[in-house]
This record gives sequence, C-alpha cells and structure tokens, in this order.
Amino acid sequence: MWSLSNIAANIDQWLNANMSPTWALIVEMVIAGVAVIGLFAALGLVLVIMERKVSAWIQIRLGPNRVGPKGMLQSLADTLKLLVKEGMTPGGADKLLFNVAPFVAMIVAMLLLAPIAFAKDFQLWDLNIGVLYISAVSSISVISILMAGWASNNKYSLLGAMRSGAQIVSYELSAGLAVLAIVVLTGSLRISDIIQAQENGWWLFKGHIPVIIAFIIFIIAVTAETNRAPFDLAEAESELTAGFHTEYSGMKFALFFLAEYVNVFIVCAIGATLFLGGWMPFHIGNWHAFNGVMDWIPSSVWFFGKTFFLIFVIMWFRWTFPRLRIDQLLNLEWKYLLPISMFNLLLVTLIAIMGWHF
Amino acid sequence: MFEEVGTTTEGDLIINMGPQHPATHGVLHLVVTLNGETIKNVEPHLGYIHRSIEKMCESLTYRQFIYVTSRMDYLSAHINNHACAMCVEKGLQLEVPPRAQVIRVLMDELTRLASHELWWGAMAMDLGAFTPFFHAFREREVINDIMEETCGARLTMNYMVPGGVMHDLHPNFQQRVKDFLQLYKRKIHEYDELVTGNIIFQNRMKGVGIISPEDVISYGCTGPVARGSGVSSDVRKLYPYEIYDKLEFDEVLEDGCDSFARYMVRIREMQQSVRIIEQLIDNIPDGEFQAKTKAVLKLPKGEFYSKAETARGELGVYIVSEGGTTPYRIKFRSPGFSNLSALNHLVKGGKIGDLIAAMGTLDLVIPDIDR
Amino acid sequence: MEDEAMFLKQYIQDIWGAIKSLATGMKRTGYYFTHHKEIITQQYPDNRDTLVLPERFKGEVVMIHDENNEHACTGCTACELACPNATIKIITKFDVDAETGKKKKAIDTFVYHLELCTMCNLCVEACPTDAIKMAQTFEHSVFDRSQLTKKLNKPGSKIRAGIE
Amino acid sequence: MTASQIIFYLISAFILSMGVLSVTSRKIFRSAIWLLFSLIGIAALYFWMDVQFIAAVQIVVYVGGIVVLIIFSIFLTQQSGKEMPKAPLLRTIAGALAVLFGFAFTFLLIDQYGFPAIDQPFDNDVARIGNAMLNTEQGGYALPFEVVSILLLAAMVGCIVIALKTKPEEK
Repeated sequence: MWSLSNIAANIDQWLNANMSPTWALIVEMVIAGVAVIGLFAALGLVLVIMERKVSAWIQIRLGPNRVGPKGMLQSLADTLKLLVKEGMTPGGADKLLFNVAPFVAMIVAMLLLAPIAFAKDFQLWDLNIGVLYISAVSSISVISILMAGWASNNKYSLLGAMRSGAQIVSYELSAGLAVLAIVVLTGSLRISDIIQAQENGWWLFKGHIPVIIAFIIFIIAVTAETNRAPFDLAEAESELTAGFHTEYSGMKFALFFLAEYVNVFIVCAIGATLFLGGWMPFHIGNWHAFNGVMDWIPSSVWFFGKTFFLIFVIMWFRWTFPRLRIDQLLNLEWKYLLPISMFNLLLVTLIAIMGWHF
Repeated sequence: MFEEVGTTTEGDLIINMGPQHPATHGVLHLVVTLNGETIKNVEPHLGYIHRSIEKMCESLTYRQFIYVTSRMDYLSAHINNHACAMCVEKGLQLEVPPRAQVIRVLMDELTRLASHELWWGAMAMDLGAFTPFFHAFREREVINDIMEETCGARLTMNYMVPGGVMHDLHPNFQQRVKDFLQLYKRKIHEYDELVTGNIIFQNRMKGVGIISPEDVISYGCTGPVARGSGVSSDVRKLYPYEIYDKLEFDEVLEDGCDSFARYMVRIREMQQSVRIIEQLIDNIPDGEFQAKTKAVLKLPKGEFYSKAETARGELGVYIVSEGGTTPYRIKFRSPGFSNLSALNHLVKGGKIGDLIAAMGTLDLVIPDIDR
Repeated sequence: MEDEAMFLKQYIQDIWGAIKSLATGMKRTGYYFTHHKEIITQQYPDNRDTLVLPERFKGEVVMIHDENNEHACTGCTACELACPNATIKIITKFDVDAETGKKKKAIDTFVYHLELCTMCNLCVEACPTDAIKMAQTFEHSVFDRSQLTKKLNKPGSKIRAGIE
Repeated sequence: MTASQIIFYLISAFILSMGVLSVTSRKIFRSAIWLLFSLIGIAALYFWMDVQFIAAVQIVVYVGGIVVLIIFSIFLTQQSGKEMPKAPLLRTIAGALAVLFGFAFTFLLIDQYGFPAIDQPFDNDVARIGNAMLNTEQGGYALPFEVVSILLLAAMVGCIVIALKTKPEEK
C-alpha cells in the first residue's frame, strides 16, 4: 500500500486523469527532478553525519553530539555555515571554469541517480544499458576534477588533478571488468533484469568464489574511483593540503563535498544491485516459507540497508588504512587488480556458459 | 644541504611546502623542486619560529635559563632541562643525590615514551591514517596526567633544577606509573595491528628515504635516525650520565637504513623505555630529592659541555662562563637541526609521498630546529 | 617453467599476506567501533564540576591570605629576582608600627603580570616565607589584556605578625 | 513543431555553439573543455535518438578517454595557462574560406541524398549489436572489429615503446 512504487503509480494515475499526457509528463519530470535534488541534499546530510559518527567511534571519540538530538543536526548546521560563507575565487584563476567545475561534479552525480532502482518497480529510467550508462557517465566526473585543478591556478590543485586523472582512468577498467562479471552471468545490461535474475539468491552467493573476487575488486576499484581513502591521493591533505579543491570555499566547496558523498552512495548502490540483489529480499532457492517471511520487509528497506552497509565498509576502510603512494596505486591496478579481474572474468564466463551457478 | 642555484630546468615545478602545511608539523618551509611527482631537490628554509633562545639564556641566571629550554624541543622538555641542569652541575661540581638521579631518569624515560607516542600518531597521520593518532593520544594522556600530578604541568614542566628536581615525587606516582605500564602492555599489540603490519604502510616505508651509515655520520644525524642506519649513537650507552650505566637496556639498532628502519627503532625504543621504567619504579632510593645549593649560583670561569639523549637524538649544551651569575655564551646542539639537514639526501629522486614519509621518520620538532 | 611457478606462488602469497594484514587492521578498528565503553572523550565545559586538578598544578600565582586577611609577604623581592620574565613587580612602602613607632618596610602592591608568566614555579621556590603559591585555575581568558595584570595582595591586608 | 523537435534543435544548437567556442577560444585548456561539452552534446543527441548503447559508448570513448588524454597532454605543455596569440588576418580568411567550402560540400551531398524512410521497426537491442559485432557471416562485423582491435593494440605497444625510452640526460 505505502510502498514507493504504489505512491508513484498513484501520482501517475492522478496526473493522467486530470491533465493532458504532455503536461502530465512534464509535471512528472519536475517531480522527479525535485525528488532527485531532495535526495541529493538528504544523502549529503545523512552521509556526512554517518561518516563523522563512524570515524568518531573508530577513533574512540564521541563525535558530534551538540546540535540537535545526539548531534544529528550537525551536518545541517555545517551546511548553513557553508551557505553563508564567502565563495572566493583566487586572482589568477580561470574564473569561468573555476566556477563551473563544482556544478559539473554535482550534475554528473545527479545524472547517475537516474537508473538506480530504489525499490521494487521504483526507478526513474530503466534504460536497457543501465550498467553501461553508469560507468559511462561516472567517467565524466574526472573532468570536473581536472577542471577544478587546472582552473585554480594552484600547483597543489594541479598535482591533485593529475593524480586523480591517472587514478580514475585506470581504476575504471577493473571496476568495469568486475561489473562485466555480473553482466555475463545475467546476460543483460538492464538493471531490472539483473535484479530479477537474483530472485532465488544473490549473485554473491550464487556465483561461487569468482563472484566474491569480483565483488572485492569492485569495492576496491570504486573506492579508488570516488577518491576515498586509502586512495584519496587527489586530496591527500598531508601531501597536497587539499588537492584539487584547495582553493574552493563556501558553497562551491560544499558542492564538491556533496558530489563525493553522492558518488559514494551511487557506487555502493550499484554494488548492492549487482552483487547483493538491489531491492531483492534475501531469498534462498526454493525455501518458500523463508522467502515469504523475507518478503514482508519492504523492498526499499532492503535496498537502503545493503547500500548503507557497503557505504559503512568504505568508511571503515577510510578510517583504518594509510594512503598509498601514486606509483603503488597504479601498480595495484595494473599489476594486481586488472590481471586478476581479467582472469576472473574468464572463469565467470566459463561458469555462465556451463551453467554452474545455482 | 643546499644545491647550487640554477639546477632547476625549464619544466620543473617548484612548490613552497609550508610554512603553513599540514605535514610540516609547524612552520617549516620546504622549497620542493619537482619533476612531475618526482622530487629533484628539497631546500628547507628555517627561521619562522626563531626566538633567539640562546641569546635569551645569556641574560638569565643559571637557575632561570633552564625553563626556557623546555620551549625548544617541547616534546622532550624534561630531557632538555635535564641536559642543562647537568651542565650547570658540572660547573658547580655538584653531586646529585641518588633519589634525584632515579627520579630524573624515570621522568626522562616517561618523556621519551610520550614523545614517541605522539610521533607514532603524527607519522601515521602523515601517511593518511587518522585513527592511530587518537589511539596514541589515549596512552600519552596517561603519561601527561602522571607528569601533571608530580611536576604541575603537562608539557613544559620545568621540573629539573640544578642539584636535583623541584619537588619530591607525588605519593601516587609509583602506583600510577605501574597502572600505565599495565595499560601500555595491554595496548602495545594494537600498534602493530593498526600500522606496523599493514601492507600499505610497509610499502610506503620500506626502501624509501635511504641514508647510508657514512652519510649519517657526515650529516651529523643522531638518535633514531642514526640508529636506523646501524650507527651506534645512544648517549645513554656511549657516555652514560646519571644512573644509565647501572641499568639494563639495549641500544636499539636497525640496519635497514630506510624509513621503516627508523620507524622500527622508535617502536622498539618505546619497549626499552618501558624496560628501564620497570627496573626503577620499585627501586627508588630514599633520601634527598635536591642537593643543597646556594641561593645564587655562580659558575667558575671556564667552558662546560654536557649532553643527553632526547627523543630525537643527542642534545648538547655548551656553556661559557666568565664567572658571573649569568652565562657568557650558551650554545645548544639540537638533534633536529642535523637530522633535518639530511632531508634532501633522503628524499631526492623519490615521490612527494616519500617526502612526507621521510619527514615523518625524522620526527621534526620545528622549535627545536629554529630555537 | 619452474621460475614462473615460483613467481605465481609468490604473487598469490603476496596477495594473501596483504589481505590478511588489512583484515587485522580492520578487525581492530571494528572492535573499537562496536565497543563504546572504550571512548575516552571528556566533555570539557560540562564536566567542570567533576574536574579535579592535581594540587601541584601550576595555573596562576596567588598570595595566601588567612581568615584575618593577613599574608606572609615581607616584600623582600626574592620572587621578583627569581622570575625570568619580569612577571612580578613589588612596590614597597614604609609602615609605621603602632606600638613601637618604628618604620618598617612592607608591601604596598604585589603586581603580577599573568600575561607574562610561564608558570615555571621559580618564584614560589624562591619565597623564604611561603607567601605565594600556585593556584589550580586555568581558565584565564579575558577580553582585555589589562585584566591580566593582577594585584595579588587583597585590599586592606597586612603582613602576619612574627614574620620577618 | 513538436517537443521532440524543439529538443533536437536545442541540442544541435548546443553542439554547434560549443564547437564554435572550442575553435575560437584563445586558451587551449578552455578549448578542450568546450570540445568536451560538444561531445557530450553529441551523446545527448544519441540519447534523443534512443540509441543508448551508442550514446554510452560515445561518452566512454570520447569524453572519458580521448578528451581526458587531450587534457593530460595540455597539462604537460608549457604554455597551458597562457593566451594564444591572435591568428594573422590571412590565416583567418583562409580558415573562413575552408569552413565555407566544407559546409557547401556537405550541404550539397546531403541535399542530393533523399533519406528514404524504412518501414522496418528500429531495433537497438544490445544483444543484437553484440551478435553483429562477432558475426562472421554476411553482414557481420567480425573482421573489421578484429582489425580495429589489432590496430589499437599496435598503437598501444608503440606508445609503450616510445614511453620506455629513457632520456640520455638522466644520469
């Protein structure tokens, strides 16, 4: 009744009954746009407070606990502070590109939200190449970093941008290959097909060890792609002060910050969709009684639960590990992750052809 | 240390790292010449926190000048004060009571532990791991509490005076130190789990920042930097002062010559400090904590030199006296200055990340370098 | 062929060792994430009431006054001479003793510059009559530097009888 | 004019204006960024045509790959931040003439072609594209596909060989 897909369907029905189809479509697009922006802002707030709490507890601290109940409104207060701060543009900067860069980062992050299935039958755009779309659009995000780094007219920023370019371009490969493993198993690039294929069990459990390896490689690669520690070389505060966003302040900095968190959410959502079944409840083969019980939990809860678990894992990485050096970072990709994931893809293909998965 | 001017070629990137930079731990200014990510030359610029401590000391009496030296290497404040007090005692030919000697050694070793704890956290933070910093401070805080109880301050204690120490030990001291040792032994394995054994950390440290034993000697490096290259330089062993010759402890030597060797030296030195404290904590002799001295101290005409092993290396104190109540000239040989001079040698040809790691293993305290 | 086998073995061993070392670290941080008893944060302004500073804590020089508003300072300026930073300035005056009619040196004002003080405790050590001591206060922030220049002898106080 | 047409013209105007900006900008880095936006516009056009696979590949290859490479090579040049000198008049005129000629040539070609509509329903299934790529029979693209991949491999090996050459001046 109150599931997300029902609400969406009801709105659609009501609009179509009261308006011409063109207007209904336009209103729906506006609603979707507002929802995406709302989700964008809400995700930023939630993930920032989550990061701060996770880091605090790992570091035997209390973390924010003053603003609001248990400090839960801290990130809202921080956002307000950033909003009223002056957005400086340094003197020698390329003003146009400097100011455009954070918006590029944000728009890319927003575009990526389109094909994600948040709940059963609740998806903005179920295009037939969903997975490819995501890896394609996410490759634009490197441009915003390069723009920001170059336009700042700061050597630290430029070095950060160079590092980030080399990093994202190379890690896209192994992330793509890990995604391909699931695409091969499912036989489709469409997100809804991939989820549907996991009705009798998630790929992580159905696909034997190769899929587990693909999952680990995927998590490592997306951590690198979103510039999160231990791969945060583009920011690397002890080496490059703040890397590509050294010169940013106020809301422009906040946009980069938000885009980073939304990117983390998106890659974790993709990881959850591909390997952990997206909104699909935990099903075991044909234990119908068990599956029935699992179905009682709403699909959106399943989706967000899995996604936030993966986000937690990525945060856990960040607060445990030291940072890699730039040559080690590239070594890891080209000497370890890429060969392993290529070999792994072969194995997965073999499994798919022979039908060895459950 | 300084390359000839004009070695930079077109296409090199010159970065001013510092004086405000998160990794320079203060106001150190490094002019780094880069070729892409590779370091061609590092030129440290000093003087941003120069307070003319040596000159200040010349206008202070022999009792007064000791407190100023806490502000040099503020992480080994006790040991700085100790070296100065020893030099004054040498001039006065003053015998320090055994109890005071033991208290001094205990305080020195606790300071060394606290200093290495802070270094460990800051070093991990330089490499991008934030959590160890907080874990290190958990233990360091206990030492600071012990210091606060006995000396009345947490960082710049001014506890050593010519002839002994300022106060007697606090009645709780022994129990609290024992509690601390217990806690420390319970937590020590976490250091290895979090940092030492970590594959990323080892890759960042091993084989970078290499300095040969010959170069260590020619740069005048001391302390863990020298011992990381296998050069024996522990003043406590080579020129024992107070009761160090009666104690059982090893001079920690590593022959890796790289950043990891220097890291391991400090980690193992912490264990040696614990060993020294354990030997002494139950055997503090009774007696005076301070020798009887005149109200106004006057050193005879002459030159006096004493040295002590701080957490960073050898600290030398050189006093020239004209026979008055204030020194005619004071010179401090601070370990950080010589260690910093090897920085360019350590990192040339490495990456920016190596520079940060090597700087971390030098354990720089900028006020100690500038004075 | 054998070399390649060795290489492959080494390669796999490296990966296994790396994963194990990373997992050890994650286990440790995971332990602290779930064990909130280990949290060491002190919430400072809230715990003011329970905050106990050790009696030797050097926060500020104060002059000891007893219940009769009497202190033990003779104005000998030993502390002033002992101080490395010219933190203390003693202004003396000559009191006329009521009984004997003799003139006697006494302090008029004990000026203490907290902004110059480094809490080295040398003045307290130098005092022959234990007239001053270190107090355990530490919240010294004020809005104007002039407020940090303090007069340590309370108004109307006088030297305790019998102290020379 | 339907909404679909409006969108088409908007996208086309975007592509063209970005292209013009890209060739007229006197800052080389900005030129690359305008080129990038132009290429993104082309991807948008593909999305508009409902050929999502081509659109995604366009982004992956051109935006994520080629333009990033261009930007990297710009970073490596010395004068990336400076304004480029204004072209001399003669060159401007020659350029304008070349553009005019090219435009006229293409226009003529397009004008002569009738663009007949095909009744067959448009199928953009990814599986079909994949099959066609590896099809060895009539209408298959296996041979061109493999030839292109060998060409790319050769280019990659060449790049590595060039990059491996150590400069003699280094020690």
